[in-house]
Amino acid sequence: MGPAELLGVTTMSLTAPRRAALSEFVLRTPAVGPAVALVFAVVLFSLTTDTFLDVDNLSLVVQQSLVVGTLALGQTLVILTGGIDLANAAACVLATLLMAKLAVGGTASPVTLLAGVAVAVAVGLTTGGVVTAFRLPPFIVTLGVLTILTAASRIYAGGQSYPVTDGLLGWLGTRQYLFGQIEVTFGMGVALALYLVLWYSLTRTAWGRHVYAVGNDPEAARLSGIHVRRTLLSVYVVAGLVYGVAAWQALGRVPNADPNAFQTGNLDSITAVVLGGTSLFGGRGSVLGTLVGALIVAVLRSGLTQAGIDNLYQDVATGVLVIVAVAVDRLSRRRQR
Amino acid sequence: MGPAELLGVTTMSLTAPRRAALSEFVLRTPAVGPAVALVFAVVLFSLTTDTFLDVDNLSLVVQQSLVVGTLALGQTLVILTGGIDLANAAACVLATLLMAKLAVGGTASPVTLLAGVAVAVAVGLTTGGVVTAFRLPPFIVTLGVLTILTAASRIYAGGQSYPVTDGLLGWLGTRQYLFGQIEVTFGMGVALALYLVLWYSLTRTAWGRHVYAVGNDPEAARLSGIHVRRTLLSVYVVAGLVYGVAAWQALGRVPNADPNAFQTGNLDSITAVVLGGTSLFGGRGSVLGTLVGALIVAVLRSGLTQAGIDNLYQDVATGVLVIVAVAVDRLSRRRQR
Amino acid sequence: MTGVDGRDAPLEPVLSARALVKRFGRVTAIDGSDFDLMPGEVLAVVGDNGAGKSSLIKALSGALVPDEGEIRVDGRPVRFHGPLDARRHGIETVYQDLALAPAQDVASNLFLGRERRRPGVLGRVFRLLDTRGMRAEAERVLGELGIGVRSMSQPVETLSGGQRQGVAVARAAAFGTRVVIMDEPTAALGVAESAKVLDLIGRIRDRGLPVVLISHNMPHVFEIADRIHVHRLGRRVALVSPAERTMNEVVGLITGALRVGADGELEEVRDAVRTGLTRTGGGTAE
Amino acid sequence: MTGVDGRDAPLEPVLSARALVKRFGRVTAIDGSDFDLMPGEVLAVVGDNGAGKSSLIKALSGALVPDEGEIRVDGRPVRFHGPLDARRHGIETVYQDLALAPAQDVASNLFLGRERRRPGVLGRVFRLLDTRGMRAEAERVLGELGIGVRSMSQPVETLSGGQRQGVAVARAAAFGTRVVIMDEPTAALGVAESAKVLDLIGRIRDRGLPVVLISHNMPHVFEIADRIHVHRLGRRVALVSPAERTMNEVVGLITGALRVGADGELEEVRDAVRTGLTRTGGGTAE
Amino acid sequence: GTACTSQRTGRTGGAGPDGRVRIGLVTKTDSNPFFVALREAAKARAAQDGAELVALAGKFDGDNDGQVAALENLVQQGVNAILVTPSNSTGILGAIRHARDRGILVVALDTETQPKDAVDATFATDNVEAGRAQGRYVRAALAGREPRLLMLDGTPGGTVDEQRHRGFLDGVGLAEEDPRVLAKEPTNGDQNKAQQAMENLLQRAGDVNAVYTLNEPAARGAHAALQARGLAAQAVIGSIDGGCQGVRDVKEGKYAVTVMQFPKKMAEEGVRAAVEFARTGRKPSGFVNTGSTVVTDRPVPGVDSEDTAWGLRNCWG
Ligand SMILES: Nc1ncnc2c1ncn2[C@@H]1O[C@H](COP(=O)(O)OP(=O)(O)OP(=O)(O)O)[C@@H](O)[C@H]1O
Ligand SMILES: Nc1ncnc2c1ncn2[C@@H]1O[C@H](COP(=O)(O)OP(=O)(O)OP(=O)(O)O)[C@@H](O)[C@H]1O
Ligand SMILES: OC[C@H]1O[C@](O)(CO)[C@@H](O)[C@@H]1O
Ligand SMILES: [Mg+2]
Ligand SMILES: [Mg+2]
Repeated sequence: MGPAELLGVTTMSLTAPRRAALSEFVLRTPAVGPAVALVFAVVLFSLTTDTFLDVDNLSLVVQQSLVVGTLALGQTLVILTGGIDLANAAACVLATLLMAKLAVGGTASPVTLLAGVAVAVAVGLTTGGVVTAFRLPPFIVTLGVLTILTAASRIYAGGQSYPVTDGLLGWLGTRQYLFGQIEVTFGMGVALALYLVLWYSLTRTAWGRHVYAVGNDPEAARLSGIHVRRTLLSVYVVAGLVYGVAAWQALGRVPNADPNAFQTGNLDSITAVVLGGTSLFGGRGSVLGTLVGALIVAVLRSGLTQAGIDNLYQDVATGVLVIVAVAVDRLSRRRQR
Repeated sequence: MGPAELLGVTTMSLTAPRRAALSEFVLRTPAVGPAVALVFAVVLFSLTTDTFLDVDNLSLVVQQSLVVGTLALGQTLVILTGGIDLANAAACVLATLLMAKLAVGGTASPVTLLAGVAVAVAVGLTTGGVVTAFRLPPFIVTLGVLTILTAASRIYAGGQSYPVTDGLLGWLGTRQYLFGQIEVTFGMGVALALYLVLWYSLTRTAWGRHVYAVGNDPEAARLSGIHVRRTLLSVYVVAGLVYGVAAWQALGRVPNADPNAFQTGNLDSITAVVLGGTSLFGGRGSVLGTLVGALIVAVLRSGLTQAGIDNLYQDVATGVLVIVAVAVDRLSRRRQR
Repeated sequence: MTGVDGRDAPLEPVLSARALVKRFGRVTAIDGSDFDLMPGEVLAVVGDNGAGKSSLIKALSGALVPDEGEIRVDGRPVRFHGPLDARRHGIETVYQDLALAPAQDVASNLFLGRERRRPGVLGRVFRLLDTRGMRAEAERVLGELGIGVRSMSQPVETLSGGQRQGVAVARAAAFGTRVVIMDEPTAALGVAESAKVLDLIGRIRDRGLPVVLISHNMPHVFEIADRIHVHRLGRRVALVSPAERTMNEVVGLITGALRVGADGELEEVRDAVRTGLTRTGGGTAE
Repeated sequence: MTGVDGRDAPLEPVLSARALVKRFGRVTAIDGSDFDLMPGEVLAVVGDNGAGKSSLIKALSGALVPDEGEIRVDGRPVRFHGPLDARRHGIETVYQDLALAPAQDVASNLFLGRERRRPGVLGRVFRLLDTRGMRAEAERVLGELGIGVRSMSQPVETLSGGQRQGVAVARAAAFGTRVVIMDEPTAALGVAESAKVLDLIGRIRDRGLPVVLISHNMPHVFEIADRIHVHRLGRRVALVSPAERTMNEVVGLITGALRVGADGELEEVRDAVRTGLTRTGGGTAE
Repeated sequence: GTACTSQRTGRTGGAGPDGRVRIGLVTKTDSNPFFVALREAAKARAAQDGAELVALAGKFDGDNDGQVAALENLVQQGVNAILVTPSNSTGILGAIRHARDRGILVVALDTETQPKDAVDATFATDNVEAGRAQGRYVRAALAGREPRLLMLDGTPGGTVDEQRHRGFLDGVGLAEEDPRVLAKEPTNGDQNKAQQAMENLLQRAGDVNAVYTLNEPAARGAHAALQARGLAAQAVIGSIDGGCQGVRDVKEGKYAVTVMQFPKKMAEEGVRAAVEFARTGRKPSGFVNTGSTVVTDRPVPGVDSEDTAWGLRNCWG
């Protein structure tokens, strides 16, 4: 008899440890379910089309997911706190416009880049400030901010879009070949780095634990002595920073700042987050899930196109497959219960 | 000493009953805050423009809110259960198309109407079925359904829109004059009746209590012996029915079935619900709040136009005012705490 | 496997279970447990924190579906897929987590899932709830428990811990028709209120309904229970009569300092005795 | 207004309050209550369900901002705008609702809001948490309380009621530096575990820290408390010494059957006596 | 009944009480540069004529409901005339009738209503003709090669989109179902969507040599995708709009041709007609073609065109 039991401790017997360990891993790692769905989709399209499993095509899929994937990263933070950000893409678009217009005006490109990121951060600060100061529902605040920013971008752009020729602003689109074969862009590297940094921050630092706690049960977090408002504010600011980087990504991908762009970026990014297994009620989820979630949609689009399916039927198939993807996730978890 | 105290009951002393009663009323009635904001907006525009406070104009504002207001009614039900419905407007659009195409094909109009409502109910049944059978997040399921329905409508419409001439289908748009002055439409009457019926069902029947309980704490509801799945399913079906009526409203307002219509109807209806004080976390809110929420946006649009403000600046003002409206609501509650 | 001690039961148990198992990942919360509830008795279930008591009664009330084992009601095997199935058999439960809808008021919670409608057309056709009737009834039931709640329309999330527990207890007491299960119903209650709940349990028994009472309060258990089911490490390790055993002995069984020997008598577990566990446990149990 | 009984306090109270008031709509949860906690003492706060005990200690720990009245720490007036303000004064609290983050694991909850970082660059620059160190420490603290939790990485929502309470108690005990407040810390605990918590309270007092203990368990109160603050209808109605009063008398004060007279002695409240309340209350208190 | 309402609040021409002419403009969106140019031109012209102009718009291309509400609110505000670019050529009819019943002049810009006489007059590009010109150019530029065509459309069901699409196929000499039409994708006239659609199409149809785009943002997206695959040289991209950026793109060789429209003309004609109506009660009528011009630096036989130098002088936005 161990000391724990001597002290009146009840330890439960361990049974079937191998199966159980796997099930615990699945249950604890929200990204596993979506990852299975992703792999499933990739295998499906590889078998049904010749062109899908092609280094070029896979690279393209990743490039197509970069902007939404980056927006979704910031969105994940906000959703983890129990909020939602409808204005993320609008902040990103405003930042691209600012950068492009400054560049046209001849401002030095590092300054331009900083200004773009700064405006996204400022939006985050304002949003977070209003949300925390008045304890308003983030849905309404970011909806208001979305409306304002969209109009502001249009007024600021004056009905034009601005092609970007500056090297630094377009730098993330630069292509490189790994092993002389695999096409990668600097944007991919930056996105990956951002994901890793935020994964680390969320899982390995006190700040991350506070973010989860605030989303999980705000009152418990407050009573536990967490600076709830400060944590919330920091989340909106960090998310703003991420949206600033998304703006840089956007110019790398399409070197043209357009007030019209990414009108469905908010919904697309929320979709990636939810597909990635993060709960809209806050406190549960992971950025790795979001990464997978962002890729799933692009994989479906690309695969269905390769399969020669017309746009409207692609939509039907995408709708079905998105539901199937989460259902697979859910079923794989339920069996383990 | 009353019998309660004799039994060891602790009753709290009552202080400042008048003020307290008011505060309790405000706290318990989620629609009061938004209603204050609405009245405030109406007064503001009445003072700043000549044309806003005009029976005709007020009637117009109501007519403009009818479709979104009806969509928002169904949305309220879904949100009260802790869900969200991204496909409501898409279901409504599909129903309008079905009705219009059947009418063109010569089907008798009552049948046509029933078919349109039936398709919306069928969508609700499917959505609810998938949500409850696999316990999937409604966000993803309705997103998938949205994608599918939008594509289906376009395929079905074959790139056309269908003008409606049928009397019954357009009947809700029929204008009447009350006291020879006030322009009302049958659509207003139907919307009002729907709101009243659902207000009654939510607050005065067991079903309504179950809806709130399921959204408030699903596990507690389950343990309390509520048929959680059956309740959820019924909510999606009733919501579908309401969207069917919204389709009828839409044809009354614009007798033309158009696959491109109401693309922002989902977000607009969610906005009305949230502006009306219903919580996106479920279990708290009211349909009366939604009614007010739906009117607020139309009032802002109309008032700003009367004031001669251009669209883009209207957007900026609307964004600000929406945030202010909920902030006013929140502040009025906080003081009472 | 389980040592049963005390009088033999000639009657058919109202509710019983054999070899129940429930695993959560690597934790086995119920590890082959048996259970028997006799007609008209108050059965106390006692055990360490984490012993698996709540998991056991959740299985018995349908809140949790066991992986293995059998449950019988009046001797007939049943399968509960949810709490509703158990409720249909007249089994009513107060869960440790209370299972209340926080935003709803006291009366709504009390009648949640079995609301009363107005008589006549209003109720039959218009499904109109008898709100006033339910409030009055709620007031009466809570008054009986000595739980002072200012207004039946106060949301339960604004109630004190004890008031909330009172609501949950009142609910089960009012609606049980065959078995009432209470998981630590007096944990948050004051002295007078606890006494009223014990009175209530007595009255339920007087109505002929058996009651399962989970409690850590030995004086309460010894005051009201007819038999005591001792749970340890996920299973029943003893079934004793309070008339024949002392609190100290029961505490010893709970902590594992004592066990039921092959002869049905209690014997000391050597290692445990050396740590003086019974002394610590016994000291506060009286 | 409040009858104070027992030894006089020559020292300055560590934590005190005068004429606190807190209203929620029409309910007055704190109705002009006083409070005094002396250095190094264990002060029990007792009272009926809904008497306002939790509200009082929430005000003292910053979780609730009172409408009126004054709070002092070491004689200096303070204003707490949130629990953090109280925590900065070294006041650590176990709330009745536990205040845990359900989806997070045991170790995270134990260190929530004051996580430990790795030493050196990893901690200072990379803010890397000392996850393993915190787990080990969590295991140690919970072991000390006799709370068996299988794994420190188990989310608290999957813990048993008692295990969860153990986590909350361990947290407050580990971090209090000036005052530790515990709102019904043993309500969900078993006999042995409760005894360990009482031991723990004793050890905290031995470290020189005063402890506020809210409890409905009279034997526990009489075992550990130096003084007893009796709360009724939102205010302190008596402050007695367990050495000088019986459990019956304290229960009488709680229920209102007794009161502190003008001369500082207890007197019967006539109406209450006639209903025989003290008998019911007293009957179960022992 | 509507007839009696028009009497109640009816107005026939005539400036407002303060003597100012009020005009409402309702565009499809206020994000598309084309409509911004149109709006700005209308504002400028109105200011010049001493009129007041309120500019409203739908929320997205296709937002009929938003346009209907905008028209209603303008009527309520008491404008003399409304200029509208209908998102839905039939859905808007009720709101137009409502306005005209109250004596308000309604003029369609850019896009026709169906039927055309639902409005007092229309000032617009002949979009079938513009599409046909693009198609004829592309066919000629292929210089005898068999077309392998990808079509980047706008919003499904849009009148303008449908007219250009039809005109293009006619000009290029292909039927709707011709196998040489490899694929059609909606882009909503959005550069990002167009690029993504093109990228995915190229993945299965790498041998494309002709691209139809309904407007210039779509053409830019198509070019970026082709460029990234190194296929820009093999495909002839055609477009429509004639924004200054589009003309520069043609000059830089991003796409071969664009067909210029004249939004300023539409706006100015519209405002002029509105002001004249308010002052004199005289109404314009019928369809006024504001014209379209093929702009390219590589002229082909059989298609009249201007070069980009001319284009830059005449472009909008
Ligand atoms: N937010 C609130 N809104 C309304 N009433 C409240 C609120 N919080 C507490 N109350 C009321 O204040 C009174 C005191 O509650 P409190 O929780 O302080 O009691 P308590 O003495 O801790 O009781 P218990 O022993 O049951 O825990 C109760 O009647 C309760 O219903
Ligand atoms: N969903 C779950 N996932 C993982 N472990 C669980 C889950 N539910 C219960 N457990 C574990 O099962 C064991 C038994 O828990 P249970 O709640 O039945 O104990 P209990 O005897 O009621 O304890 P207490 O007296 O503290 O209420 C505990 O170790 C607990 O951590
Ligand atoms: O989306 C179609 C619209 O886009 C334009 O071509 C401008 O870019 C308009 O002429 C047309 O109405
Ligand atoms: Mg338990
Ligand atoms: Mg309390």
